[in-house]
Amino acid sequence: MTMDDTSKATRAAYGETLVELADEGVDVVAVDADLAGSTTTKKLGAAYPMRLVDVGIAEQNMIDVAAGLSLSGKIAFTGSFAVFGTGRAYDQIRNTVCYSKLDVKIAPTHAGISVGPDGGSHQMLEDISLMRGLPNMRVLVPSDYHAAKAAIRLAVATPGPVYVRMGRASVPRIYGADYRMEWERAIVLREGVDVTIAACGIEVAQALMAADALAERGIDAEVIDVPSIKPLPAADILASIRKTGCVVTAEEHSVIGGLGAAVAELTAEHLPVFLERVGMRDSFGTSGSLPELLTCFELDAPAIVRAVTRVRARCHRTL
Amino acid sequence: MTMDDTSKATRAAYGETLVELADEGVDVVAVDADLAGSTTTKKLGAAYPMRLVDVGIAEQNMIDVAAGLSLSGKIAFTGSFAVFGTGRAYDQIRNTVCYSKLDVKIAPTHAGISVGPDGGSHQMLEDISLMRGLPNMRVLVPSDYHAAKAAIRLAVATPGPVYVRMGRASVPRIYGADYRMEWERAIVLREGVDVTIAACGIEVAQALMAADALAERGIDAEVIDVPSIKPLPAADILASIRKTGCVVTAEEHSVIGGLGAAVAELTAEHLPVFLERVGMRDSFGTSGSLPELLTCFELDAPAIVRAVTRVRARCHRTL
Amino acid sequence: MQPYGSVEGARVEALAQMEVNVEKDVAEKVGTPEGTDGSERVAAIEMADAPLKAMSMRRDIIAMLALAGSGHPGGSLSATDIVAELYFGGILTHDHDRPTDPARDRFILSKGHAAPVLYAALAEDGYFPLSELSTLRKLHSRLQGHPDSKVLPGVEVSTGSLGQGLSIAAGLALGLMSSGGDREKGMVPTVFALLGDGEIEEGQVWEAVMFSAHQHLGNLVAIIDNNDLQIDGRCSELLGLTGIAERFRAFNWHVLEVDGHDSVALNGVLSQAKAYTKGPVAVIARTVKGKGVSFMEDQVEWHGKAPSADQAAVAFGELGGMPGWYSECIEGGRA
Amino acid sequence: MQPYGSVEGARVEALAQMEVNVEKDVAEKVGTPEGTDGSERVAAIEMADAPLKAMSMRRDIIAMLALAGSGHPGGSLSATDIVAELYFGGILTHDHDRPTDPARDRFILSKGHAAPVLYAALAEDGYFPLSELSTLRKLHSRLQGHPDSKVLPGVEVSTGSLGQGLSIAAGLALGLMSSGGDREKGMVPTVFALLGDGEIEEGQVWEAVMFSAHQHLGNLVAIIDNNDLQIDGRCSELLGLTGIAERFRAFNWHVLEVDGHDSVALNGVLSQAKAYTKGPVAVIARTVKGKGVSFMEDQVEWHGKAPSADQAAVAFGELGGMPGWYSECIEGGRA
Ligand SMILES: Cc1ncc(C[n+]2csc(CCOP(=O)(O)OP(=O)(O)O)c2C)c(N)n1
Ligand SMILES: Cc1ncc(C[n+]2csc(CCOP(=O)(O)OP(=O)(O)O)c2C)c(N)n1
Ligand SMILES: [Mg+2]
Ligand SMILES: [Mg+2]
Repeated sequence: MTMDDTSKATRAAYGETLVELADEGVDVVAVDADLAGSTTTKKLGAAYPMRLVDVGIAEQNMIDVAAGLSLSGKIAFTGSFAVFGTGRAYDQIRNTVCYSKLDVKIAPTHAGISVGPDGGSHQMLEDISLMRGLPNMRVLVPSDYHAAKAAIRLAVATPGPVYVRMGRASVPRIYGADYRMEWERAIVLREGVDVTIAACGIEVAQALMAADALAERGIDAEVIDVPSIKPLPAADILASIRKTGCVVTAEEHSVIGGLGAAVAELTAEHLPVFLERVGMRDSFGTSGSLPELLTCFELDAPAIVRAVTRVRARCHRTL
Repeated sequence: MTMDDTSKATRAAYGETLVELADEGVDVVAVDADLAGSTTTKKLGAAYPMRLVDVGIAEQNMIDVAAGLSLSGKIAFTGSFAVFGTGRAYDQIRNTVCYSKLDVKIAPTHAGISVGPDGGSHQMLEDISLMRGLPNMRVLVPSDYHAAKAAIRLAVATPGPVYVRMGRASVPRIYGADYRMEWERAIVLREGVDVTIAACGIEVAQALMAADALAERGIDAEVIDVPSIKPLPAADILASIRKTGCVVTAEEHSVIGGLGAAVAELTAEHLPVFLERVGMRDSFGTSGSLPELLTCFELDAPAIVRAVTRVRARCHRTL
Repeated sequence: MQPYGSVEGARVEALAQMEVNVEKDVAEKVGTPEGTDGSERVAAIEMADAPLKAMSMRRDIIAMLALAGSGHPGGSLSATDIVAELYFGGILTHDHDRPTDPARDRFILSKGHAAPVLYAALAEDGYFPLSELSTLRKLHSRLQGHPDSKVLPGVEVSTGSLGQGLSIAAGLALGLMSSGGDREKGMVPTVFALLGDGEIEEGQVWEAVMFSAHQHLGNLVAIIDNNDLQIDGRCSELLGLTGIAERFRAFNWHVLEVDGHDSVALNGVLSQAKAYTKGPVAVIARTVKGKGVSFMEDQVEWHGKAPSADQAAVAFGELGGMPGWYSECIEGGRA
Repeated sequence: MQPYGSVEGARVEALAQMEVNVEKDVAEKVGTPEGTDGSERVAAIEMADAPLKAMSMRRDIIAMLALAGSGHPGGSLSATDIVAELYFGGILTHDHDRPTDPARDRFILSKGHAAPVLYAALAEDGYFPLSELSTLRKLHSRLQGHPDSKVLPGVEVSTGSLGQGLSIAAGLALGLMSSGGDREKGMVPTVFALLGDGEIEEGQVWEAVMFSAHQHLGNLVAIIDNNDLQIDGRCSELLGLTGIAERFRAFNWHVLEVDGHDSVALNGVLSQAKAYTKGPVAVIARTVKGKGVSFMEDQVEWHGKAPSADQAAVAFGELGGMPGWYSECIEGGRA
């Protein structure tokens, strides 16, 4: 993991990868809602004017125009900010895209608190939950720029609805350019035996930092990146937990309905263990810088360390 | 529990209770979207024409008009079918009602598969998840007619956003007219020591039937009704599970993000035990009669019995 | 059960009468649509098919709903003549043997609750056996309460949540246009979307309206089933929904108005709409909800209620008899 | 840091010049609004306040954004004269000491990204100290990136998600109307909603438009900040959004058009709109995005970008100086 010149936002991968795909002859189009510059789909429009459709400030129309384009044989990506690109068009995603099982990829950007100063109205913290709850929908949360590129390619390779969650802020580099994402697979970024930290998105970097801090205290944490939130890599997650005996999840999302909830649903069914969920504790975000907000809402590495301490204390009390 | 002349749909309580409240001098209004007859808010309009606002087929406007009415000091209920009354207006509920913390009660009807022949597009199975994930939102799922009346009264007594989930189909009577609902409280409908069955909505009746069937096999199930999905009655649920050692949840909703998920989140944090979730297994509904669908999607009493058998087998294997 | 035997006679009679009327209509009105070459007579005969098929479809609709015990007769019957004209009046280029032929015109039933009218058209055309109509709204049926494109050939996209069809149609029209083909030469398929008048209260419809006009979607036709009824009352009273044509014009659409039950007029207007390539066309079709069944006509309570067997029998009397598949089904049920 | 000293002189000069202009304007145009009794002179003086306050607000906006390092100058500056007229031109009945007075008129900033213009008006009026403007978009500030009614008095409802404000305003107007009071006698508060022109691409706006006309909401005024820019380009080019007045008229609204930067004209039109009781009024205000700062005017890239300190200095030069609270803040920062 390196936070250097190679740090890029996941959204930076969006337009770029679409252009590459179009170059390769894949019939991709993007539909955006007056945010083609922010989401970077404008890059596709610059290279292929006919492949970008800007519907104006009309997210409901955005989703269903994409649905229509997919019916004409294209692979249609949608844009906007995550808060509007999912929540403002939920019924369209549900009743048209998912119910008809269309080749539409819901891929908004600016998810989570990392939109910073825009504040609570713009900080989408329920989108994983919204999308994960939809039948026929698959969900990917890439943790860095290269993972985002891989996620977009995986979405294209997979017929049917896919949600790809991208963010606005630069995030440290975790993967190389050769990274390929797979459905139902978690990536073990650091092996350990004392606790499993399962993270997604920008929290993967925090989890790695937390593991370093924990190592100093003699706690050997296993860090796994879970980009495939749905379908969840049940086998990989359970294998890690079988080894460590307890788990902390970390996500830039509400603790309700996201990765933490998915892992809780999984362990409760197959391997009940103590779980601590690091995430937004059922509150709206607020204006501030990303580092400030990570601390304020207890989403930073120290917060993950504290969660690990708590979960291990519980675990030992029980044993 | 009696399925007789006293069986009524939960939605039957809606308009009726609003009229009672208006009679009592409470400043309630209802905003509906061309479904005032189906939701029964029409009754309020019949008694008090000024208290019912029908905005036509425009669910987004419905929510925000209610928001505006609440700003003028009224307690505003919204209607429509659950699929449209939540999903078509998610962003309005999020960014206006919840973010401003307004006195708006989201109370659509026709939730779940019990709308029957209308089919998958109309069978809302993600609404609990959608509403539970919203900060400042409280969620109530009444299990019979009297519970629905109590839920509406509890919503009125509680400032701020509340979701009340109601259904179209007649359901057996569980409570008397004197029933009062409380936040964060579960109701033990049947005591037992072998397994906890936590249910909500129409599944409470199925759970009671399942408990009868289990009793015949010598399994003593505790059945608790959990109308207060958020805030969740953590103490009550944990107390029951401490006694029984394992839990089955049952809901007319997706297994993702609903009551089952809430209980999984809870137990994973405080008391890891085996949990089986009875609910829609991540699929859309389909046309059919309610009894057919309950069987088809494994939501009926026999399905709960099977889940109990599974969870107890797991539990014992571990011990 | 009612004795249905006598109805059969009435049906034959009514059909005969109708054929006479249709011949008259055609004789009177042929030539109204532009371009009168040698193929005129062929077109006229094709046109004449539509009213006959519409009559069959109305019978199918009543039969389906009576068997299902729930569903939406009012909006299915108001749209019957329109849908019949599209499928049997030579408007839609389509072939039930190749339901996914890329060159086909597309029909999107945005007002998905009128599923029975779509199912009737598809079955009458041969997309699936008429007898399957008896499965409407039943468990495991392909005829879902609202159209499900995953299971039924001929359904372009699932609908049921109002206000979405025009956006889908616009995206599809754009996709077909950009996939090449010369619109001027009629090489690009046309996308027709049928909307309810209550449905256009959904804001999303106006998003699609703005978008389609701006994109000059010359291969898009929106048909508004203007029966002036929704669920809670008259559209004109509930939300002041009048002057629909002016609203579309203010949003830069080409607008045509037509009697939605006049086959010849409909055929002319729909042909014109299809031929218009400069931008999207709105066809405002004045209709009567429940059209064809006296006790349902213009009655708000028949929006979403199935007729009983007795009521169906009365309706069949007015519609020239019951469908063959229905009587077989009833008899099968008796046996 | 730039030396700001010299700017102060320019500011005093500009203010003096402006006062002369305003006096002239008032002298020329007084009497335009209906009803010219003894209070005319008072009204004129009140009116004259607005342009001065608008100038201060523009300075506040630039200062706020420069300190915040992010935010939306373009749409804040295009709306400044409108908001100034509402708060300081005697249009809104309101009192910063009683921000929840039931009798107050309501202002809803539907285009919530223009929060800085609202904060500037509230601070200039005394709802909170001017110095608090320096906290815009900072952690724990009451001045959130988009207005949050939970924390800041004077904000009627939280906004930021476009397209919702008119619906909220309509519900509020209806609630105020039905809560009694005689609209004809001016006893019912008026609800003003300010929308962006790009914002009216949201379908929900048209749902609210249909609803408000039908409900005859005579105490509702929608103001459209018609700067012909959104984020991805010109509204007229991106979605063909022209003829906004005709669109509202086709939806049965009373429409007034005005130069959104002409204080006297604005005052007349807003007074007229408030006085109109037969139904909702749309005020289409022709504006220039970024108005008042030469390098921002009509430039799409200044929609959502904060000026650097240097750019702010240039802007202050054009706006007659920097705000006192800003220079204190800068100096505080230096110390
Ligand atoms: C988004 C949405 N809201 C509400 C409904 C419930 N609903 C079904 S039909 C209908 C009335 C439709 O009226 P109209 O569009 O005029 O149809 P028609 O008269 O042709 O039947 C309503 C409100 C729905 N299906 N979808
Ligand atoms: C529902 C929603 N979609 C998208 C956005 C992102 N957004 C913020 S401002 C803006 C452009 C607004 O243009 P306009 O309404 O013309 O505002 P103005 O020109 O006055 O700034 C957009 C798309 C949003 N805030 N809300
Ligand atoms: Mg209608
Ligand atoms: Mg603008």
